[in-house]
Amino acid sequence: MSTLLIEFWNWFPGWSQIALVNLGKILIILVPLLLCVAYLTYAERKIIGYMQVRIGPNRVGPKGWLQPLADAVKLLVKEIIIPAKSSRYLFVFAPIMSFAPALAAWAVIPFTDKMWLTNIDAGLLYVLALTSMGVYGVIIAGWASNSKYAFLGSLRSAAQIVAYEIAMGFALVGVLMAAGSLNLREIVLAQSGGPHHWYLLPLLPLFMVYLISGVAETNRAPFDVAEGESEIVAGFHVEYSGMAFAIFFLAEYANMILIAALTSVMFLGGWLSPFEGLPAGILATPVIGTVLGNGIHWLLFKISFVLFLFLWFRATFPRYRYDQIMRLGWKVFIPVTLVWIGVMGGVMFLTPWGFVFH
Amino acid sequence: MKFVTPDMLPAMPEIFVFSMACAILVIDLFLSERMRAVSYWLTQATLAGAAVLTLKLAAVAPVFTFNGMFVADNLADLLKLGTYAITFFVFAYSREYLRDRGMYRGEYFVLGLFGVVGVMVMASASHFLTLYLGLELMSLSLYAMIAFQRNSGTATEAAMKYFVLGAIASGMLLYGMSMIYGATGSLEIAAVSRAIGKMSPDNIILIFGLVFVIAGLAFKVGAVPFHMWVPDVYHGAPTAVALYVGTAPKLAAFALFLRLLVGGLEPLAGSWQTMLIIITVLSMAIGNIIAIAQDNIKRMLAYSSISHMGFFLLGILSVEPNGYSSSLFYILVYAVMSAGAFGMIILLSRSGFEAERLEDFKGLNQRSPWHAFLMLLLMLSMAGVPPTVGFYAKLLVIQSVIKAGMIPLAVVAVLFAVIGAYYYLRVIKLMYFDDATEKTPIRAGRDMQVLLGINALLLVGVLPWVGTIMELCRQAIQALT
Amino acid sequence: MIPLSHYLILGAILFSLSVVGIFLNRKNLVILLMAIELMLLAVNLNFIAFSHYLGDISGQVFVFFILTVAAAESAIGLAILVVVFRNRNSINVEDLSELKG
Amino acid sequence: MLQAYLPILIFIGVALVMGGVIILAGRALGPNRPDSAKLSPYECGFEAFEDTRMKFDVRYYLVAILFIIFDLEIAFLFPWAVALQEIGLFGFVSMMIFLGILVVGFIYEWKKGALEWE
Amino acid sequence: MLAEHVLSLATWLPIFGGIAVLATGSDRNADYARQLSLVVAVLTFLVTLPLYTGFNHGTHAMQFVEDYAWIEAFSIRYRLGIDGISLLLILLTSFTTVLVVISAWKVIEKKVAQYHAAFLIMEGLMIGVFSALDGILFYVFWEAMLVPMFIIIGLWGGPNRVYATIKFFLYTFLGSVLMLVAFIYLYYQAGSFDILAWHDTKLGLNAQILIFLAFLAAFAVKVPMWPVHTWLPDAHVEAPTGGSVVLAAIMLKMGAYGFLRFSLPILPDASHELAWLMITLSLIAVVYIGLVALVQEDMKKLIAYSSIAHMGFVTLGFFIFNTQGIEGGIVQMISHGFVSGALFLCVGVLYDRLHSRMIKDYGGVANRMPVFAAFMMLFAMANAGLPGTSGFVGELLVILGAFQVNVWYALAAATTLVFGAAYTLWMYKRVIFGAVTSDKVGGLTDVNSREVVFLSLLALAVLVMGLWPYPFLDVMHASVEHLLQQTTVTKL
Repeated sequence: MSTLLIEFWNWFPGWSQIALVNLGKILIILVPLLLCVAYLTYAERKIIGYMQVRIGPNRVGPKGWLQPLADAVKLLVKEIIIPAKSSRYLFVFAPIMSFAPALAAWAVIPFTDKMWLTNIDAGLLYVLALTSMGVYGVIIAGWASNSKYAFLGSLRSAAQIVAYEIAMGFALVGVLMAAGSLNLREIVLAQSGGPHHWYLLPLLPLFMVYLISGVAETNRAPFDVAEGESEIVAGFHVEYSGMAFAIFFLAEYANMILIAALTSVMFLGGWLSPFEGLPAGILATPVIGTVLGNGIHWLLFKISFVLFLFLWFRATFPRYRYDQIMRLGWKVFIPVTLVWIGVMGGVMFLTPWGFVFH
Repeated sequence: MKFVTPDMLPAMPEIFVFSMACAILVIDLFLSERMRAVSYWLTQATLAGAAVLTLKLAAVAPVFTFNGMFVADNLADLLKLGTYAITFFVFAYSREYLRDRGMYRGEYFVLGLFGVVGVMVMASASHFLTLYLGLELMSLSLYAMIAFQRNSGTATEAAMKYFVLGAIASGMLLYGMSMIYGATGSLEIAAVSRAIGKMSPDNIILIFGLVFVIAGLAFKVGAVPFHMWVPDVYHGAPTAVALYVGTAPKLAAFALFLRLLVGGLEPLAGSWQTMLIIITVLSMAIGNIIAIAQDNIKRMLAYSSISHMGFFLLGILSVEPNGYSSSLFYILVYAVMSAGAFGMIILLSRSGFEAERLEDFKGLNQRSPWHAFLMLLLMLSMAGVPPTVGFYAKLLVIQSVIKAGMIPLAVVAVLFAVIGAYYYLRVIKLMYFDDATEKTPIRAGRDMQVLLGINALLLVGVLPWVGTIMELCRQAIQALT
Repeated sequence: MIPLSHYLILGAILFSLSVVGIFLNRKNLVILLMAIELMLLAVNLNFIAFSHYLGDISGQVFVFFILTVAAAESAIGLAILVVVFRNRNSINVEDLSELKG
Repeated sequence: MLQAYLPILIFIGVALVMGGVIILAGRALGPNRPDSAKLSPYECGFEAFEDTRMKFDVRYYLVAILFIIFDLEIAFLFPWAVALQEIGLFGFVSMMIFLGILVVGFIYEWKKGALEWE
Repeated sequence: MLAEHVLSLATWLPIFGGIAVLATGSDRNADYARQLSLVVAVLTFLVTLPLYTGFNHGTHAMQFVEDYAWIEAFSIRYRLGIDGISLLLILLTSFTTVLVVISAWKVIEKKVAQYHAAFLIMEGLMIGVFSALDGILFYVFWEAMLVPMFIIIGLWGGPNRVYATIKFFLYTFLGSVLMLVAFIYLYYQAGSFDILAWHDTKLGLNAQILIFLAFLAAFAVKVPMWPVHTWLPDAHVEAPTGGSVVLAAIMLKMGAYGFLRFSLPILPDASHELAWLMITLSLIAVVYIGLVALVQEDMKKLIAYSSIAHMGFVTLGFFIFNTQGIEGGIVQMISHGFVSGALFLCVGVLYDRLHSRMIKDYGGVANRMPVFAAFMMLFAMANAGLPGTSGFVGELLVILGAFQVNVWYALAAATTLVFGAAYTLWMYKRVIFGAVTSDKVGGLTDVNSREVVFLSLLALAVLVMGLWPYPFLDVMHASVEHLLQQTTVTKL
């Protein structure tokens, strides 16, 4: 049987073997990811519901577990309206444009020390490039809709995203200074040695800037002015319906997960266990060792935690005014990051405490 | 790799001016409207300080620093000193103009200083990168300065045109540089020159690059056929800015030509000489002939600048140190003349009135014989009539061409000089022979009047020392080789 | 290995495209700005290709600076564009015709 | 070395295709009965008065311009940060000077009100 | 000290004097301006006198030489010096300027300071031209002179002055820039801008001919020779009296001086080669322009054309290459300086009274202005070349010289005696004699003392030179001989 399979496998030409292997790996990443996205929406409703002392969705399936599927099916059979005056191709292309990068960025996320799709040296640059692409989807959507609300929403959203992107970039510079590499795997490895080595602590200001910028980048509450229902209806995707709308929706949640993953990788030590440095004996213990040792579960846990923060923010904070958002981005975050970069460099080169950042 | 701190000392003037520009930018933010003069005086003090620094650090032999990207030599020092002096006058002339038009803001001076830094960097560039950075620093400052008068349609239009064409010029220059880099494998000008020396001058990539470099340079200096922006910019920009555009950047143009064409591509001189001859003749012809048809004096000065660029190139295309020093002298003289001419326009302008038309000069001799006389000197100098120093400038470039054996070119040049004399004479004619339509007495600050007087009188006053200045130019060029 | 000439030809094509874009475009100033960017990108391509094939890093350093300058340039270009639009209510290239003579 | 990027390429392709497939699925499964009211842009129930590609606040341009500038600073900072250990104090001081100049510009913007959104 | 710098003094005294006059400012101080400029003019004349008294008649070498470094990079030096040829021209210049200042005393009423300053500055520049021994220095003085003249004609000239003055400027400018090119070429052949060094520089025939043509462009315009003479009548007609005087008496001489100082000694072979051209042009000027002069209605224009004809005589004298010819030419230059200046002053005297230069507006002036008529008679005679006047000496010498070369040249030249007499005396007759034709003429008053002063000074000069030309011929003899010598030695 196995020989037959191998023979069958070898029957494929070399390039398609590589392609198939990669496709397989990609599917292994994508399918759980999409499921997570779907259930993140459920989790959001549930968690916020509980926070607001409501129950949240509980009709479809046991405790509402099938709610995301129901949503999907509902959206699937809705009409996709393409407004008459819109730019048709751009209109259709926009959601894809915002959705694809949020997925593709996962190509370089290291899940454990050994588990990744690809391990490139410019990983962080790639991630940064792809997350920046998302803004095009927003702008194109606003432009292509040919509707005032959509247009204004897209402009607001774009301005906000680019403003926070700078702060985000500066925050990453701190990480790079500490890690000395753009390779995400090496960034995680540079944090090994226990939770106090995670960049969360030495780079606390940058972590906060990054996290909050991440919230703003994804247009999440309390920075969701771009789709603020009470102000400009639904922002850039007001003209979208059916699956086209669903893709924007998915993109937002996929982006959230991505940001959470990046936060975990860069500030929370990725797959590293908080119990590093335990005696080898404990780690060798079958189940406990696996749980307490490094592993993908820690990464997933951290991602979940950050996602929880996202939801928590939404439940807690009122929406910012637009000028407040811009002020926060330009006048608080950028100075903070700049100062912290200077402080880091100064401490590293001019004081004996440089080890703090290594 | 070990990184050593480079020797900053030779670049001290640049560092100083740049730091001061930044400081003034910030200081100006915190000044009230009444205290605006502080920015102005700080700017002038910066120029003076830079002059002192440059003189103190004046190089005996060329000093290279920043890994051979920056060179401090006599030529650089001379160009820098010239730039300080010229911009000093420019700022002094501009002050009242700006104040009358509500443009008296620190940005003008700060941008001006950044432009000066750009010129300085170009003057000291010994690497394509520094050359390019200096060029862009200057150009970007100029773009912004031209658009400075935000509510003026013409100014912004001029800025847009200048921006687009300037950017194209940079692009062409860079494209040419990339080709030369590819052919020689180096970006350092001296190394490029050495590499080309070892190659066949017919190398197709080199020639390809050369063509683009020349086109880019011609664009930047505004030589025909890449001159379209010059009249529009001079015309459209506020006079104070046109004054700036017409002076200091010309010195930079010289640096650009000398560092790039002479320093780097002299082994290819056989090729670029021909191109420059065509550009030169066209510039002199079109500049001088179209200038005759202008009734706006700023436009006229623009075309005159095109023709002056043609004359200036005469020295470069002689391909010998004598020619280069002639060009250097020419460009210094031109900057002084240009500053004076624009200064005169500013002097005649007042709030709500721009003395831009030639007619505004009518009967100036009746209104103010002194100023008419100064303008007379300026115009004669531009026309190259002895005894003004403009004549010596023309004499030098023409002698360099003759020395290079291109007598027909010299004859063409002098003939165009005669044609050019016509429109300068027309200004004199308007000033002296026509009756004034405008009776308002000329009001201008004492400092501006004095400076303008010095500026114009310089054109005859330096005669006894004109040999010394030429000698300075000659030494500056000689020190290069 | 892709031969150097391919890069150069691509660079030349991009460069020509940008020049054509600048000189044929009579409608929109923004397109002009984009064409200028394209021109600089063509140059960058050249530099990187040469740098790679020469094994000399300085070409890439140059590209870095060109990128920065290009950004500054487009920033100023956009700023000028905005003031032009405010004065003219148009970003049509053909409307830039007040200065003639 | 470039082979490490192949999965990325495939991933991007898959992501794009997936987006396209989802939309096509929606198109195929959903109804398609357009009418003029449905196809008109969303605007308070009235017909739109004017074209939507209207003038908008100049501050958006300002943000775009500032973004270009700052984003490029980051482009400089990234390689610097990565190589910081090798270039040492000299590299650090150089970048601090660079950032200092940037800060001058930043102060300027701040004071000039370019960062206000009122 | 002063003796060593006599030439510099003569050059710069009027220039700085002119600037001082300019500084007196507006017309409120007009009298100061007049007095100051008279002082400066007289002083300058006095300064130039030692040039004659101290002049060594026996040598052709340059005298009163001053030589200082100026622009070392191109071995351009501040080098002044005179020989017998330039000496007389300098004296003529300083003498004429005094007259011009006096003549303008009451006539010029607006912008007095500028007017006088322009003339004084021009005087300095003209002396500079005649004494410069460095090519560039020469050129600087030569060109700089255009500017005050441009302004004189343009500001105080007649109705068509702007056209005339721009034409004047551009013509002369065009001519001289070509000369500049030739100078620079010579510099590279000789290694310096020293004019005397150029005299000894070897040059190929082609180069010589090209340089000759370049020089010709400059000098012929200035002289002016046919066919580039057209600016002169315009300029003369439009210029104020003083301007016409200086133009005719001195500036025209500079072209001729240029031939002597540059063309002949530097380019002997080309001069011989192209002598036919020069002689032809000269004869055309003499004959054809003489005829043109006959039909002029405007007195100034008539004198202008007569000047062209006379200058044709001068150039003819130069290009027949013998002592009589050249000396005659020089004497003719000096004499013409006096005579044409005097005639223009006479016209000026009339013009100041009637504001017309048209011959037909006058007639019977002798009835009202007998003294004036007498003076003008003398000058008219001199212009016609009557024996006893200065005009005769030069013309005779030139005709004698021409006779030695070619009898036809001499005959053609001699026609000038006929034409000269015809147009001058005919004009004189129409203006001065006959009955008083109009009320205006009837209201004329005779010359006042100021006018008598300058007219009699000129009359004296004309007579002295006509009756006793020896002092004039003697100073130039050595220099002319040397010059002839230079023209006979080939440089090929």
